Amino acid sequence: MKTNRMSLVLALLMVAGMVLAGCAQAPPATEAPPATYKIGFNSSATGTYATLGLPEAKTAEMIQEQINAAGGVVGPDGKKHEVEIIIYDDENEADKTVSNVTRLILEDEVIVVVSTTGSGTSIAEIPVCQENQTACISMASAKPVTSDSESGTEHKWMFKTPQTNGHAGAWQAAYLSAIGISKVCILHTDDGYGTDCLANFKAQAEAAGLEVVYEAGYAKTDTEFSAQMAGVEASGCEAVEIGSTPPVASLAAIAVRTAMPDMPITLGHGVCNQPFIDTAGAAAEGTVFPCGKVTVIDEVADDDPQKPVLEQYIADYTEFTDGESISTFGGHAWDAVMMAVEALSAVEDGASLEEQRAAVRDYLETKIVEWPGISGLFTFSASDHNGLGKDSLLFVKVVDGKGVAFPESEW
Amino acid sequence: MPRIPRSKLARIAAIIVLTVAITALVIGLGSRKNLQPKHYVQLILDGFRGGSIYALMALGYVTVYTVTGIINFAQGEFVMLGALISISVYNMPLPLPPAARLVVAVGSSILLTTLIGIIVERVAIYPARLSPTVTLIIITIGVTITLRASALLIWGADPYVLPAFSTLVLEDHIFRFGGVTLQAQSLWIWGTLAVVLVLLYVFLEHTITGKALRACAVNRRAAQLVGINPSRMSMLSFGLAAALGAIGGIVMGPVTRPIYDMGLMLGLRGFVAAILGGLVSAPGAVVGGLLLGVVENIAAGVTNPTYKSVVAFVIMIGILLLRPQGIIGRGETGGEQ
Amino acid sequence: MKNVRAHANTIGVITLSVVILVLGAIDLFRPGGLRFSDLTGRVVTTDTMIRIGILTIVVVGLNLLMGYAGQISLGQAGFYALGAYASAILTTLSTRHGILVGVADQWWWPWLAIVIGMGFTGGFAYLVGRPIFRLKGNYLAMATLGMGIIIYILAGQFPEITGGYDGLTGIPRLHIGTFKLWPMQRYYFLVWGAAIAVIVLALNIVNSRTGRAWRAVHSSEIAAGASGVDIERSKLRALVISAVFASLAGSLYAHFQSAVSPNPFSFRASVQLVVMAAVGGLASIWGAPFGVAFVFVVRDLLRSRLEDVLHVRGSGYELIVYGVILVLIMIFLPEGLTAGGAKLLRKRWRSAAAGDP
Amino acid sequence: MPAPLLEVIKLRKEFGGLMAVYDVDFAVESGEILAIIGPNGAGKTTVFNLISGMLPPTAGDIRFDGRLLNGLAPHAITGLGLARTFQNVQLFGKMTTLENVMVGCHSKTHYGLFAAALRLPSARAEEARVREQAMERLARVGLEEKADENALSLPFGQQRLLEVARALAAEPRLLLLDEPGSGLNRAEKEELEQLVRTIRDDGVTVLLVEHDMQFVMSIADRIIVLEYGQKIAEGTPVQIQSDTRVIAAYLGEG
Repeated sequence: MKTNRMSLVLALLMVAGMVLAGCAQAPPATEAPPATYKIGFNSSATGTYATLGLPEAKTAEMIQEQINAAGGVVGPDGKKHEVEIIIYDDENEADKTVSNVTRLILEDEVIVVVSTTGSGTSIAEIPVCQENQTACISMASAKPVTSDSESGTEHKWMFKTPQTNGHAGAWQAAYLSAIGISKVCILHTDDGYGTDCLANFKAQAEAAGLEVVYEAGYAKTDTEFSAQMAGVEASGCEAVEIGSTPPVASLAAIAVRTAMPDMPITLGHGVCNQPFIDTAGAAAEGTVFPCGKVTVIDEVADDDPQKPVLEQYIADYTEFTDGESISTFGGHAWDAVMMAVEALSAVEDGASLEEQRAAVRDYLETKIVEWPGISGLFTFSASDHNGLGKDSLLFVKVVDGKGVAFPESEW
Repeated sequence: MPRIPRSKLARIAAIIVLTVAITALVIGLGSRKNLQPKHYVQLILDGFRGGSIYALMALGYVTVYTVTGIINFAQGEFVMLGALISISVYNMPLPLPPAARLVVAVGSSILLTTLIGIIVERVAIYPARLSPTVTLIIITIGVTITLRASALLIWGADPYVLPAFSTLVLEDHIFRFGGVTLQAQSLWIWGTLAVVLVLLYVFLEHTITGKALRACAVNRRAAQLVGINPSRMSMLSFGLAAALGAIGGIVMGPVTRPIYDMGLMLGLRGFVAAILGGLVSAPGAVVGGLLLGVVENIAAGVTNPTYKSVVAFVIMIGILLLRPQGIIGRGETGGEQ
Repeated sequence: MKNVRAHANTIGVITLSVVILVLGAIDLFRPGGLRFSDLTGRVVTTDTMIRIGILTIVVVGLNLLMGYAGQISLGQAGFYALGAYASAILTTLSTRHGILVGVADQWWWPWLAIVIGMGFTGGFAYLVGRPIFRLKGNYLAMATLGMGIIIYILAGQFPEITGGYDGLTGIPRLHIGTFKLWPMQRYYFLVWGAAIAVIVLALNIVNSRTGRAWRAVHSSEIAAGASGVDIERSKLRALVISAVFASLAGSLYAHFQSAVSPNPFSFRASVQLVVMAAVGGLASIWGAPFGVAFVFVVRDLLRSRLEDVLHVRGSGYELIVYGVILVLIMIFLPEGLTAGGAKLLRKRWRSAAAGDP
Repeated sequence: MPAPLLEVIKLRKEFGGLMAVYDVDFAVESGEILAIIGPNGAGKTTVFNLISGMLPPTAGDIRFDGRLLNGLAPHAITGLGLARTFQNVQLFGKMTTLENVMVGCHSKTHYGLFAAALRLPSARAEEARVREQAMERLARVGLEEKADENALSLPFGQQRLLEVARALAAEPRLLLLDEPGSGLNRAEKEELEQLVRTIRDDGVTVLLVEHDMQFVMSIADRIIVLEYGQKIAEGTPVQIQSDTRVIAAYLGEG
């Protein structure tokens, strides 16, 4: 009983302590120079999607440095405004995603948000962006991130930069029907991205007249695939489509190659980076997948409008991270942040935060046309907040451990 | 002829009927997916491979539980540490041929992980040995979080790989017979399990410390009375569990891509295997591990592969409720110490 | 003697309510442009306070189950998930499946859904509890762990019902008539109102016949049985109450996040709930809000401070410190931070007092 | 002759081949103090555990006030008015002396969880009554000043008295005392004897197990002697003292 009373006193002390700690900080002095534009950035730099989220965060830091070096961005008032990119990490946890985005919008009062890596977590942030009327550019590819499944229309405030799994599915279906395959199996990860791959690959395959005879999922942390392999073999399919990101995508490819050495394997664009090939080793040989141009730069035609942007990004990123391998996910982040920075030019200095956010949203929806980015030529519109077509991806085949262009002519 | 009491007879009959029913169900489901016999063989073979890793971990759980009465949640992390340390040592620029480097890597990894296991026991487990079960479980969870976070900082979030032992290259030698594939590494895994069992048997049966450890397992207080120091035994049990975990991690290095957070699900599966074996007997742990690997794989093969971990946990709850002493053992129902 | 404790508890409830009201009012009316987060050095925002309130409800349930009745549960996030999914599924029935369209769009339907969720989760806990409570100690912990993980995995399947891995979105905000309990500043009062109500209920139960029966079962089941306590029913009652509280919290979470996916209900979540209960003090209802606050504040503080100090990718270091703190608390302050801390303080005051000439 | 309060018919308990209790019959008349004595290992405590429902009998019937107790859980048996104490004291550690006795009242209180959660007047009234009754039970065993102290901080003798108080709190008609005298000094034993007599005078029948002959002889109305799980004698203290088989059993010549 006595402990009870004592614990009350201690408890109240803790609350008071928390409160006083805050007041001790002096309120920020109002500064005279032109307002700083704030961009919110949130990715899964750690946790299960770290291999995707870390390069994204590093790209954001790189752009921050570049802008600081240039002294800021010229606003509509002709003056240079400093740009602050506030970076958070949500560890691929839906709770943290919502907390981070809420904090960015309400506490840090950013004008635009770039968030987040995973499909499931990006879907969780939709209500926060919509209700607080702030544009959120996601780096995840699942369809529900920008389109409302019931009404089929695009969420007003949601955009995304990666190519969709529909595009990836279209490429795989076109290739498989071209080489005379009729029965297909689909393997996928048991998460937001994997299930979206399954839905889109299946739709595109059936649209191209292929029959999906077997589907099977696995967990991101799985290392044993014999159950899936037994199903694939027994189903008699002639090719396997894999909808996963590394490292599990590589393990799945190895399992297929071990069980059925000459089974053709196609994958989604989620494997479009060196770690996939390194981890899969020999099993990657001969596999084909659509790929963002940034990881197969020397296969990109010189007259391609994206070429200069791609080469600049590769040079900057390699120098900034002293030689880390280029990843298509870093490219998605670059597109999102650079679009946001460009949209800042539409921000009136005196306007209220709400007006500034609306201006950025409208700029994104209307002014981003044939916009050369890393992931492709973006053309946003009221009915398409992804702005990319099938041609934003390049079909690639792994030859001697390297992704080589594999255009339709060579099929 | 000794008359078998009616209840025992009934139980044997029930078990027979149950197994026949299950096999019929499995064949039925399998045929819907037109699985050929060779697929079942493949499922069983791969089940044994996975099961051997579960068995090694189950041995770790049993060693710690019998001597200290603690369920060591961090057992899965010892597997991760074993795998990642061996890979780091192997990739060190030592002036040795690959084979020698692999041996050095394996040796140093087992030593280092055992050391970590002992440090964990000295720093976190022993000081709280008299605490209630809840506190001890939370402490082992705290250890798990710390080990996993340190691994994230040291090795980052990317997967690593250890070359296959027989080819010392990424691609392993694969045996194919009658549509069934068998990786050479699987043979290394089964071989290692056999060697570990023999060494463990020799250690437990024929060395003084081994006997002391077993005495502790049977009755801690009695062991104390005859002068066995429980503190040393507790330390030894954690060291041994860490070594067993490390060995499991090393041999599965080439087959799976070790990564900093592989410990959680593996640890849970190892525990289910230990429960299957009754959590008190070493042979029980090995049989439990192999059985879990096969049953889990076949169930996944005939139903939907994503239900693999559901199957493992359904088996665990089933065993806990119906036969807490496991299929083989005669342990108690895990009451408060 | 007894009414002194009841007296202390009523003061506690009043002071906590006043503190919550004041903090909420500051955030709602923003006197002089002051934002709630400025009060706490930008570490604790309204969003964090609401999450602390929601998890406090779950942890109070855990206190009853683990601290008083002495039954371990490593699957509490499973009940938390059932509540969240019950609310998510029932409130999106009309939009996703066109069922009960007339009814499902009424303002009172989500509230009914919350009650249905609590009923369902309570019933589920009863059915699960009957067989599971034949187990004790480590085995009980493992069985509850298995249950929690099975719920998590199944939540990821059946896209038609649970929305699969992307989960369900479009969960409406709560209304009372036409008064919308949103934005966050308003929802804050609903959540903390529920949290304080749950604390009051828990305190009453603990000081009642049922609470005594739990503590009796916890210290000696044989003696409790001999004293006329139905041990099985007593444990089941603790599990059902903790499940109902967790379900309420799950529903409040669903309407706060407006989207629900399996991700936040994994085994990691169950572990964190147990840690919050243990840090606050397993057998101290007052420990619940502080155990939860401690874990949230420490993780956020560590992440931001570590990033500034070591400007390194935060979460690795932060998790290590978090893990070590957890182990230290369990070794040196087993009854948790508030109760343990209070005991330490009292000892120091007593020794200081004794020390005077 | 009114029907006996407790009837034990052909009671048998087998532990894996060992016959701990073998065909024991006896009855307890209402209002008497019956003692069961016998050397260690004679099955005294096993009989207690069978009657109080701790152990399921292998064979035989136990009837209390005409009702069959076989298969009932301990708490149900206590609810019928048959309370017990333990050979090695089983108190509730983290609770005060008063709270220990209040738990004893559990079977006699009925306010539900709903009433408790909302502290409805009915709950508060019944709670007050329980507190009062418990204090009164404590006073009966002379421990009312120790009401607030932690149960385990009491000296051993008082812990035994506390357990009796807790058993009485269930308002039993039959009180089972399992070796109440063990560990008590001379003065404490006399005090206990007084207490048992007052309990009996309040209309509570007492069945006690004891191996201290001297204590049993002075307190018991009737005595039953067990050896190796079998009843070897029954009668008044005087008869038992002169029974050759009993003497042989105790002095070990048998």
